[in-house]
Amino acid sequence: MDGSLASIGAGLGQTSYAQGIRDAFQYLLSTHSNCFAIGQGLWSPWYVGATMDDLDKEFGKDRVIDTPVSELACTGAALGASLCGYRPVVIHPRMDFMLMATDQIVNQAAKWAHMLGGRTSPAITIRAIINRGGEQGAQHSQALHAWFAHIPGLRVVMPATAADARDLLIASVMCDEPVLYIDNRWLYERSDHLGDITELRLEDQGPRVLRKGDDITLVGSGYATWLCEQAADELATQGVSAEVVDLRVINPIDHGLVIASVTRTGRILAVDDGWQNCGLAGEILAAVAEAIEPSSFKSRPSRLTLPDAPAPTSKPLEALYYPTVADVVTRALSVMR
Amino acid sequence: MDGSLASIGAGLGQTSYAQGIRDAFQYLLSTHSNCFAIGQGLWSPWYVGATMDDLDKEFGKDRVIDTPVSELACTGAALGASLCGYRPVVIHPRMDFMLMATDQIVNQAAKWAHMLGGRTSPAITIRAIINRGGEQGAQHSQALHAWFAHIPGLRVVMPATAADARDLLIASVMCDEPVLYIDNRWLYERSDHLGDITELRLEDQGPRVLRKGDDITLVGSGYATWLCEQAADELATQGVSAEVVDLRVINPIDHGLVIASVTRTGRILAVDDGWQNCGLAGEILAAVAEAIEPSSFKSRPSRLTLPDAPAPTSKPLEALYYPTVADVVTRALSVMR
Amino acid sequence: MASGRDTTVKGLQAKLGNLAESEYFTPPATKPAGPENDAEYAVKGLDSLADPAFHNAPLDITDWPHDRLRGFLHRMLTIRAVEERLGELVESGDVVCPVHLAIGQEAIPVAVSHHLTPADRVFGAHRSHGHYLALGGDIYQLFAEVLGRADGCSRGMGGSMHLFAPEVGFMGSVPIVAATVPVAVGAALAAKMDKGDAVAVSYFGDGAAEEGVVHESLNLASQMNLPVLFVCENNLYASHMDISQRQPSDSTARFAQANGIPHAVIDGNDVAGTARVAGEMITAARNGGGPSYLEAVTYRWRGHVGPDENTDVGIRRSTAEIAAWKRRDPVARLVAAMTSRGDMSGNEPGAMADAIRDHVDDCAARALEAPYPENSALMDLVYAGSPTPASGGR
Amino acid sequence: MASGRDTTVKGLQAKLGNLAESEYFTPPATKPAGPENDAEYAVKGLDSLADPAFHNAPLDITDWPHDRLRGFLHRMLTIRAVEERLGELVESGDVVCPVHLAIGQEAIPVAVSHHLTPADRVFGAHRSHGHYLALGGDIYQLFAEVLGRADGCSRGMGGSMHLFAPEVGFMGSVPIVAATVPVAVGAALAAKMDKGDAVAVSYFGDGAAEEGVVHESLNLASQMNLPVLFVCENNLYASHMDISQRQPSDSTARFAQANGIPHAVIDGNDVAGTARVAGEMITAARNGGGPSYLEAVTYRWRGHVGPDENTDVGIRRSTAEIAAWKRRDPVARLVAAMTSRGDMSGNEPGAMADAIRDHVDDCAARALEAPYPENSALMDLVYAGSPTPASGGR
Ligand SMILES: Cc1ncc(C[n+]2csc(CCOP(=O)(O)OP(=O)(O)O)c2C)c(N)n1
Ligand SMILES: Cc1ncc(C[n+]2csc(CCOP(=O)(O)OP(=O)(O)O)c2C)c(N)n1
Ligand SMILES: [Mg+2]
Ligand SMILES: [Mg+2]
Repeated sequence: MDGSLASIGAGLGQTSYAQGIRDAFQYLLSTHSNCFAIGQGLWSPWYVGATMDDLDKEFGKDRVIDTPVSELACTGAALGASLCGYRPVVIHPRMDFMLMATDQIVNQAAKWAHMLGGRTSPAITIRAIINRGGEQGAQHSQALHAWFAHIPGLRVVMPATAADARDLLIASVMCDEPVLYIDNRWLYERSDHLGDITELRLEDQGPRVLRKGDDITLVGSGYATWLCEQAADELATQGVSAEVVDLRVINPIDHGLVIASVTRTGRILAVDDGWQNCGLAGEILAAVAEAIEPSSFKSRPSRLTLPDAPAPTSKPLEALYYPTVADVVTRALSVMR
Repeated sequence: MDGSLASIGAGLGQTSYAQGIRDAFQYLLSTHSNCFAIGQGLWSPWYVGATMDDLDKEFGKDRVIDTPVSELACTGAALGASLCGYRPVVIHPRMDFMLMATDQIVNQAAKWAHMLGGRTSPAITIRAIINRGGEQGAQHSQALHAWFAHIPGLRVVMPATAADARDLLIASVMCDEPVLYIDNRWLYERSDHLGDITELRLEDQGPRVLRKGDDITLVGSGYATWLCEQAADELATQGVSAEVVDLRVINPIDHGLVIASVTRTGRILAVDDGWQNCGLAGEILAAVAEAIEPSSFKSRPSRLTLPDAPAPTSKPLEALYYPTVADVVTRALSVMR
Repeated sequence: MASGRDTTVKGLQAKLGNLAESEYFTPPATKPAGPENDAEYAVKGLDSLADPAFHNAPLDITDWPHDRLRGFLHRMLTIRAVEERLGELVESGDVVCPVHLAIGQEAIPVAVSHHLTPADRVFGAHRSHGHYLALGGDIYQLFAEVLGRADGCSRGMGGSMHLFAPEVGFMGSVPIVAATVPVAVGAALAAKMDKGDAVAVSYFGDGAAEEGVVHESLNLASQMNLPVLFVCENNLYASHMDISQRQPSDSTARFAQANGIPHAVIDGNDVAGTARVAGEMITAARNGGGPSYLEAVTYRWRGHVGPDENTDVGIRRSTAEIAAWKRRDPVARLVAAMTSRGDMSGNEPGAMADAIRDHVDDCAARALEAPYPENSALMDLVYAGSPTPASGGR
Repeated sequence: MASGRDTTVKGLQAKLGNLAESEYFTPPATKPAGPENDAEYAVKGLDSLADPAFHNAPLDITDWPHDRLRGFLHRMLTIRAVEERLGELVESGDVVCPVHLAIGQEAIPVAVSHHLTPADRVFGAHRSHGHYLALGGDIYQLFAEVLGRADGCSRGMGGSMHLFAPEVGFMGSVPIVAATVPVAVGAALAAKMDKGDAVAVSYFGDGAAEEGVVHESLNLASQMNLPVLFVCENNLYASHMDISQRQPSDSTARFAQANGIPHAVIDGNDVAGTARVAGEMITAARNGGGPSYLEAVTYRWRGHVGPDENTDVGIRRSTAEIAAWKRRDPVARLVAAMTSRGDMSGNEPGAMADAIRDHVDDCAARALEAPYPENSALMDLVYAGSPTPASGGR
């Protein structure tokens, strides 16, 4: 398992992904009086990692609100506040728990603007944390980003870097539409030099090339992007020049950059740490297959995903379950033949 | 819109899709004393179309149970009964309402066997009805089969024909695992000559070729299969020989037949009346692209889906929203070039 | 009332008085289960409020000035006329979308809305024409919406079940049962954060009370002391199901009680009485008193959806039951009271109704001629804040 | 009791006695909101049951025979020894999966399980070692499960939060809060359909009561008169949150009251008293009396997850509070009562505890040596009834 990113921990002047999230909250709560945070664990020293430490003390328990164990009502309440001029972030410490709130996310937030003729603005941000590994098992390990990317009207954002963790959270909250912002605890130690905060327009954000390369295009989002980056480094030592595309925003999805890259490399491996059937990796492959002439492919497109099984708890099975950098390298080499 | 199938209504000795469902319930309740039905609308003359008419009178309100407006608890209760030797069918008259029960379907039913070491059998069948059109709008029109096909441990079944409506329902209920059975009201009038009932093993069921053809493979499930069949008839008149594959079971999904067909035809159009991003049509294209050498494709794979928008209500927009037979024909012709 | 209610555990306990004498105090508080001892576990029911043989006399309108009552009557007649016209349009096939009529239930939103301003935030559900119209929502825009026209209050994108009129404080209705209840709680949270005196109102039905989210919402509102009025329009049915087929009591106020929320169970076909109680509750909310729960008992004359009477469902619904409830008509009872007090002459109500119907017919006729939305609305409104290309389709 | 309870609306109303005198009877039942009148909306609280200064005397064991109490003590000591050992294994790093300890709460499942047979259907949640062990669940298999070994009660596929032992009636525990509550209701529905006398038991916490599904489940169980015992282990915390930060009252039995379900609020650290009340409720359920709700007040000595005490959370949790609660120790109070009645000599309890600890240590040691599941389990168990190829992965 690749649970630890200690190897790329914070150097001098670097900011971690977790700290980036906290910086974003700090910025939003300081500069936007209509922003508030609500969710389970916000008054806890350990519930949401280090991403919200002491924000309740800094900004008051009226703006950093911990809640009863009522995911559905709390999400609905955040939606209601967003319709009245606020920019709430509702936090679900595990995506699995957020399934209790499916109705408010999928039937409500995603649809209110469209079905009310665009006259209302559900400017709610829903923060879902992927919190897996550690033998937590099937109900505490899910990465269901593909699910939510399937829902029109819901923007879905998956930061892979510390900079994006901060900047895309701010962009999500400043966006007038409902956004699902998904962070992954396996990335919390990942660090970067971060520039000053500027408010990005989320609607202008899309996929980005993180490593240039000519032989194969590796596509990921969130933690899978990190896997691709590490794999690209390893592949380079083996003489394979891999381009890495980080999707960043998976709904609405803009396939242009990936298509352009594969048009050039002729090879694609989509990596996803979600499930395969009707998942995100399949979406990428389908889009590429639809857009590029068969004759331009140098080999068959490929995808590497979780096995289609619930997360196990037992140590050896857990190790078997999660894709690793080595798995990405091996698969990329097989795409290269 | 293709809401009406009156053109292929019941002829002499034919059984409709809706009647096929009712026949399945009749059979199950008569021959299996541990089977029962529970859900909203079961004591109503109009709630679930004609698929359950008077079953409560025939088998008693103890075995055909109407419920409070509590989707989550009722689904959980069906799961609980299934763990104690029963074979319940829990009915959700609209898939949209079923989202209230997401936790019990996705976190519970789909995972109990795996996470309890295979020692328990959640032999629950969840029946979700796709009930769309008629200007019902965004919260009363969803077809979220791709969502549930994404969940390991949950078998997902989508009958397209009257025979399958009956036989796959029986197979679902007799299966020892959780099954989501999805029927579509737009198919209720579709009719067939049905043979005698034999209990099929659901785990042996998979895709089926409904029309043989050589030029292009059309793939669908549920109502999309019917679109493909009608389109194939029309294409035949234009000299195009289309093969139609009906997926029938979309999780776990067996791509073998589609791959074999496209290997032969060299062309594929996947049709789905669900959304595109991370949807079922993309899954089909991805599987085909992964499995077949680029050089074997005669043209780019293609998919035709709902636009990625919530369902509108207004008449002209609704007409624009749902794919029609003509759309399938047009797209297939463009794949043919 | 300045300090608001004390909703802490200690505060609530203090209100209980002498807990030492309570059965809850001395453990083990052995309470044998069984019919002999059931009385102590019983929950209250509606009793005569659910029985149309009672509460059908003219209203007690003492203290209500003439013009206020005329206003109530005008709004109730408007709702009824609009809904009757909508029923006709369903029958004629002009209206296709599902239409849930609240004929017979007009008094409740009229009474509640009397105390509201456009700064308040009102949420409805599938049966919300009355909620919208009682606030003064535009009649023409309602017809246009139900007909799917671009002039509709939701630009023709929602139909009957998705109404929106922020200019009068109507912040949205949607047909997923109970979905707007937590949304209204959030609007109340926003109001509290605003530090103004706006309130939120959540309309829902007796069936909605079976959805877990209502209970989560009651707890949240109580715990956070939010300015929200829960209005349960208890019409004894959820679609085809009689309340006795769904709940062990026919009164839902017990859920407010369980959450420490002030509540009242009233005759929802008495516009004056309903307005009196709603007014006290809304005033309390404006003054920091937190949530209240108003259970207003009523009855829908038509079936669950469409103009049909649905006499084929439930366990007691019948032509006779409907006829009995028509004798508890909220409109007729107000008219009777006003006429007998001399507020109105014999033919005034009829004339008022005629004028309203003329106006309503005119709105409907114009709406039938209104244009549909542009095709581009389908994709442009998915990300309404900033049109962004979406995928799929042809 | 032969005929069961009458749970119809009419039946419940009949139990209310003279409804004509009730405030619910005569509308408009104007109930002004505001602090002056809050008493009538107040909900009951736990009062002294939540205060560790009370209820820490030796138990009242009159009527309980010696060997029954010895059995209780043995089970409680077993639970405590197993959980303490598990805490050590967490600290040593041998156990990785999340482990929620119920040390201090042992009396409740021991008392409830006393009345159960393997034909009954018990469901737990994330903190369920005690529920499993109190039924006689195998100790070695529990350690093996927590360690992810193939000999585990769930074949090593679930860890601490997913236990299963149908041979003793334990039908499953999972960590999604409140998820097993409706599942237990369904098991009760199955029991009722079986027409036997089995009952279902649903253990859940005070935090779970905030999930809407619990309220849906209470309604369903009440409406269908199902043989289910709801056991709310109220330990005053949900993770880091004190109950007063989450609910307007610290007693959850008000939700049972709202659903017409017989209920009791008791000292959950009194094994004898808890067993008495649980017995009456279970007997009622077996005899067609339907659901009951037992709120057992207790306290967990350790933090939310793992062996730490979590004195850094909530609003009153502290070393002092924990020490005070340890004086309401369910084990020590039983031992004190038995010793003072002469049921046990001074060193007997210690000897019993030593023997138990030896056995527990032995089980743990064996489990540490047990093999992990085969790799094939990962995919073979997805469709356990009939292995079917699944996709994905490498
Ligand atoms: C979540 C959900 N479940 C079921 C339905 C179907 N449904 C529509 S209205 C209704 C009954 C609601 O009853 P009630 O809340 O009493 O409102 P009323 O219709 O009586 O005004 C039901 C079950 C739905 N729309 N949403
Ligand atoms: C649906 C869901 N939401 C949140 C959580 C996180 N969580 C785990 S245990 C817990 C607290 C439960 O409190 P309570 O029900 O009182 O049980 P206790 O831990 O006190 O035994 C929470 C919030 C979860 N597991 N599932
Ligand atoms: Mg109703
Ligand atoms: Mg607790």
